[in-house]
Amino acid sequence: MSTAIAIVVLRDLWSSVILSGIFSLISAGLFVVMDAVDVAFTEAAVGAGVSTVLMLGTLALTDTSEKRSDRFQVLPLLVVLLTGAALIYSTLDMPHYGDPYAPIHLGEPANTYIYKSSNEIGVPNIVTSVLASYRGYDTLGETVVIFTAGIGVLLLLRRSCEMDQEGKTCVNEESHS
Amino acid sequence: MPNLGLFNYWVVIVLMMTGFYTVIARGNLIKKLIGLNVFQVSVFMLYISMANVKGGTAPIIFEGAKIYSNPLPHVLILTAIVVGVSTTSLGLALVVRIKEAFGTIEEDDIRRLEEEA
Amino acid sequence: MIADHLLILQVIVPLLAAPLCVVLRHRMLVRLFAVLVGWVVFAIAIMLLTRVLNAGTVDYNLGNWAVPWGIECRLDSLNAFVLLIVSGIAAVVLPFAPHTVKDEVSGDKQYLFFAAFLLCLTGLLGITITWDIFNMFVFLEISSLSACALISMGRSRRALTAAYQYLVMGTIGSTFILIGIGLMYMMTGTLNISDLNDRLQRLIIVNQVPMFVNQTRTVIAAFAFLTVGISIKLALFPLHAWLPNAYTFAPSMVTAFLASTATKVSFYVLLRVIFTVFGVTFAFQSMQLNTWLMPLALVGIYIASTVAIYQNNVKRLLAYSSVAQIGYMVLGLSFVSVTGLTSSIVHLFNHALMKGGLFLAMGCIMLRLGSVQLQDMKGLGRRMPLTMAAFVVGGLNLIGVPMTAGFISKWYLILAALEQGLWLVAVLSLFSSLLAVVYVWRVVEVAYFQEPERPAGGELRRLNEAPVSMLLPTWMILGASLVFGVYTEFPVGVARRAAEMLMGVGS
Amino acid sequence: MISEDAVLLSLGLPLGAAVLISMLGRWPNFRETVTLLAAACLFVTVCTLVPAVMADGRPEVNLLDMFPGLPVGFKVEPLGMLFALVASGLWIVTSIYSIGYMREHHEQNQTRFFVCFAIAIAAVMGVAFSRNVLTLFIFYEALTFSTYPLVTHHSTDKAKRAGRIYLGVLLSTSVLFLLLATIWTWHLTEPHSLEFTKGGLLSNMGSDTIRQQPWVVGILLALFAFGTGKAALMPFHCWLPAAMVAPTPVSALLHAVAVVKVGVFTIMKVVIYVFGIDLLTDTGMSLWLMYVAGATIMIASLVALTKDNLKERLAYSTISQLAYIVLGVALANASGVIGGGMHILMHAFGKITLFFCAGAIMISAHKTRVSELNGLGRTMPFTMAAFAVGALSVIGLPPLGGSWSKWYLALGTAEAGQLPLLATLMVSSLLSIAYLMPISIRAFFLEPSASDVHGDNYHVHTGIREAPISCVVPPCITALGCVVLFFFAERAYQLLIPIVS
Amino acid sequence: MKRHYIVRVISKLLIPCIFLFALYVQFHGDYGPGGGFQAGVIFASGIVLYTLVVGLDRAQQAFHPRIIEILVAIGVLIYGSVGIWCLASGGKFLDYNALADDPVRHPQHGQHLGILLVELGVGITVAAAVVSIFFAFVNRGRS
Repeated sequence: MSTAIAIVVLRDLWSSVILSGIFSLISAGLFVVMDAVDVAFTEAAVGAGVSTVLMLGTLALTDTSEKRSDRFQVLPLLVVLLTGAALIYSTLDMPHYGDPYAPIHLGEPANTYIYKSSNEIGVPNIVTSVLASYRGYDTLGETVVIFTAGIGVLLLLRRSCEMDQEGKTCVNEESHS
Repeated sequence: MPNLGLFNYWVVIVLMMTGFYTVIARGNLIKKLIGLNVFQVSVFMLYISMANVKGGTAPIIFEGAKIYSNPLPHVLILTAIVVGVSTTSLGLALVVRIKEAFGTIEEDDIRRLEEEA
Repeated sequence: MIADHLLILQVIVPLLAAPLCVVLRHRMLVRLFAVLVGWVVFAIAIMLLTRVLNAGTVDYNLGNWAVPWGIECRLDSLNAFVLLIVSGIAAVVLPFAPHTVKDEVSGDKQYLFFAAFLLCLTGLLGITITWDIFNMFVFLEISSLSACALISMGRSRRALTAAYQYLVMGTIGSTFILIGIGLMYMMTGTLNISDLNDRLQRLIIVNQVPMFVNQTRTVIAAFAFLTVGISIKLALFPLHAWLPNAYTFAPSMVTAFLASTATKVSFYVLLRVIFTVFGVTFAFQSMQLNTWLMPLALVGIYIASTVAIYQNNVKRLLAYSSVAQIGYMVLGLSFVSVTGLTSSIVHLFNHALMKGGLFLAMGCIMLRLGSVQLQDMKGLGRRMPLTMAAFVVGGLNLIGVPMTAGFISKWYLILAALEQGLWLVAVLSLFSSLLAVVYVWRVVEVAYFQEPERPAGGELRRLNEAPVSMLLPTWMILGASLVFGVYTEFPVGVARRAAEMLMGVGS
Repeated sequence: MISEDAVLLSLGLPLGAAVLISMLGRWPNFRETVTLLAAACLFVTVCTLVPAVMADGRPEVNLLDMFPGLPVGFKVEPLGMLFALVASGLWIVTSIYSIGYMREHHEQNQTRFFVCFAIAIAAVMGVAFSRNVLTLFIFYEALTFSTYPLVTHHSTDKAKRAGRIYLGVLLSTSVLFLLLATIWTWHLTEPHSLEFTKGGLLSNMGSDTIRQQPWVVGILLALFAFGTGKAALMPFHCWLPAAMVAPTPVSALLHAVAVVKVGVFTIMKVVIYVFGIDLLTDTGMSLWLMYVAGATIMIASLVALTKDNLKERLAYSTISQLAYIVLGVALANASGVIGGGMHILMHAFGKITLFFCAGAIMISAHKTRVSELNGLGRTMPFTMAAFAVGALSVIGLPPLGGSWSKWYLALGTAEAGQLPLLATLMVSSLLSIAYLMPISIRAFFLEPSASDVHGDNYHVHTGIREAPISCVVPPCITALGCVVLFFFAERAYQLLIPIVS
Repeated sequence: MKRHYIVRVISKLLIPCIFLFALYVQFHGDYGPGGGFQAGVIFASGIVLYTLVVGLDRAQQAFHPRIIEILVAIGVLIYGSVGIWCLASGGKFLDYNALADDPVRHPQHGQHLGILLVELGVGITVAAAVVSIFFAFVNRGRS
């Protein structure tokens, strides 16, 4: 949590990027504590790994320190406080942390996932079976998202200096105007 | 003190808002993305903590375990994480291009440049 | 055998077509392939709609897992209609693409461009057919990421910032939606839409007190987060900041496609969440949503139209008018009556047609003239007669002149207002259409009653009319808008059915 | 049945003509031939309908159902019959005139001009025959848009400004009030309907709201009356003087006959067939309309006195004359309505004559101001004679058509016991003498002003110098028409009687 | 990094292990934590490290961008075609039971097969996507 605060405060982008990496790592730890090993695994690999690497890569291409913006906006603060208030408000009727009688633990679909999946799917790791079979369609979507991101980045960053059929010369993105 | 059980949600919410604030208040494009990350990760925490059950174990079936935490949120969050990283990478790519086109990644400067253009 | 799986094929076909584009890579091949896919998807949509109209809703359990364990796709008269719009627009826009894409995206990237386009289509279709709220979120992300990539392909460097803005605001929106989903899931333990609706009315014990799920503060907050999140995606005033830039600087065809589909699908999601998930009683009696939406819509209509009047970039002008038109749809919704919903659903359809057509016309002008600034369009009526004629038709649609589709929407909107006895609203919304007259007529006057000033000394560069492959789609869409302005049985009929279904009356 | 086809034909002819004209743009002579032929055929077609209507037949055609239970279609009834006759008949004369005029003036975009003209006529026919308010509204708007290019024809800044006013006033009134009123009527009727029904739609099928709150009728009437901006009822009259920048044939046919008459015609149709005279007399909700009309009559006449520009003076006289018709309707009694109906006919002939002459003067003597007309009667005897006749008819002196309609109107006011309005009619007739007669007097009895003697128009002394024949014959014909109508007014009366009985 | 021998040697030793671990995660996902996605990321990180060590050019020789790009597509295609295969073999979309030789008595076989393939698809896409994104960034930085 202090990390998060630090991220906001810090102006040097290098350290805030590293910090966000650490933040992901910590949260991964928290996930383990909360019995979400797969998520923790992923978060560690992605948050601490991929994102950080990419961000560092970006920093290498852009500025490394943030300009001090003297303007202090009230509006964002208000929005944030409002949203936070709404969330706190929402918690008041929530089932407590780890409460086994919470709606999501009672009844379907959770129980089937837990007790039937082993013979419906025959895979010990329930997460995997839910991920790949019960909600396989979601995972397909997820894969497509990654694919989209890949395409998007290529569209944006790949240099294209090949001659077109129309004989148009090298299209440099720098020549934006 | 019934609300003790909600304490960890509140922590999550505070985290969320920190991220959210960074997104909408900071002028630096990269910083915005970092904030977005924090925001999303804390939303993930919300999901994961709702999945947890007292005395439960990770939802991997093995002998001697009776109570498992709810696997569904885990799955959802796995997907959400992927979505998050995709967004981040695309955003970063955009930042790089913006830097090339405008020579800065500060919102104010860019806005000024656009007004001139 | 295919017939049973049409519903899922609707999404899978473009979904698999996108990676195939990447594998194919060859420019012409990809273009043809994309067009082909577009029309196949359209055909599927038509078949599905006919089936829904004849045989009622169509269900599809993915992986053959029963609800609530698996993900379900369901098609009723509402989303079948939306499906038709989205796929239809895509089918018309794709043949339009090559000429414009040619001078906006460099040759060796076009296959990526088309792949992204197909992905965007996939996302929108996926959102439309799915009956699982989290799945909706996933496809929402697919569409918005690909849309962001497409927008950033615009010529001007401002396209980049526009795309960034779109990405950030869009992600905030979807994260809000994610929070909303989470809170709702927390209280109900399910993600399937009809299941949610059912469980929201159950009793549960909260802090040792029994109460209905949809009375818990958690669900109320969930409702708020979902509404706000979707409104961002919908560019509902005052959350529309991302839209004008995105539409102005995106490549022509992308603008045409997004303008006539993306916001429509978001509006569909709004309808679905409000009416099918939470239900009329909760949304409008407990939450009083309409008391929020109606003023917002009206203010949005007026401010957006007024801003539109002062734009000199016609694309931006149209973008602001889009914001205003979204206001009309939301206004229709906020009447909470069958007629009101009919009006907004019909307008959803008509506006897709007219805005699509208008932006395609802009594309033609952009191609030939190289600019869509008002002062460059002097005398264009004589230089590009067909294109400008198309623009006029679209403009008349926007104004809502009789015998155009726009008139039908207006008619039902006013009728709905009168049914509710909301005089002021009726008069205001009529008056706002006069603003549309102003901003459309500015363009018409410049194009028809002003002589293009010749460049100093040099002779006026003569323009030839846009290529057929672009004029044809433009006129197809606008022709449709004229036809449906006269033969209204189809759109109005379907819309009314959908509206009755949402309000839970009649069939 | 034959008359159904005739109805469709009377719309199809002008439209077909428009298409042909736009294609024949390169060969002016063919183009003009098409116009003339179309006009002639149209008139004949409309005439074939007369017997059927006289025999209480109501030929009707449906084009399509725009909304469930709300068709777009046509149904000929006496009032519309009369109006269609006037418009189509005068189209022939006008097209002869406009051909000469446009060529003499070497106008630009003549093709566009004739195309729009034909479309406008088609729209007028649509209005005249429309079977319900929706159809009427559709063609009303069509007329607005098709005449816009005619107003901005010269595409000078002045013309464009005029066009803006024209479009602005007509569109905003129609969209804000007329459309609202239409939808409201649809909403108020049980079962929903917009059909023009004998005796009044609202009084037959109006839901309880009507009976419980008569003020609704008042508001609705106001919406309709002000919604038809084309009726140039004050304060929504300013578009008409503005529209005078258009070429004279346009002012002649459209802004003295077709467009403005469409306005008053709409009001008449609505009052007679939507409200029903009885409903209005019972609720007395049309009283205010009488006074608005009366005020318009007076004010417009007074303004006309002050105008020196000939066409503008005529425009204001048109405004006041239109108010006569509205007044007749608002009186909501037989004589009033009949008088109004006849005035559509009579005033049409009179006023178009005046405009023709104005145009002719503009062509040959290049004069647009009243003060320049001294002694013109010597050089342009036929034109000025026709002018005099038309003027007298508009004033309403026997033996000219105008006298009948005024007579019935006066009768109507008397029956309604509205003596102040009766006085208004009298006074305004005097005023009309005051603003029309001087023109003839100057032309015939005054010496040409000195400037002309030495000016370039030396022809003042060189005997007769008329405008081209095709610009002189039409005014003479219409002037003759004024005389003839005095003796055949009976026919019109017979035609109109059914709508009030 | 051409001159830091220690780093190079160590990473040379490390990289194969990383790939091995990635494969383990990929195919052991059914039993322990992990699965296609994590495996993909790890695999990609291996390649990233390799790139850092040997430099971009040699890395791109080893893993040609075009190949990677196609692999991104292939992954999705695998996933989708599994679904289509289910359709073809008479089930619903992604209904793995239909893949089993004997759907009635041993649907698990089908499920196993399906999940395996699907995870493979995910793995390939993720790995390829991450790598190509990384390459894109680095390329941009160089020229």
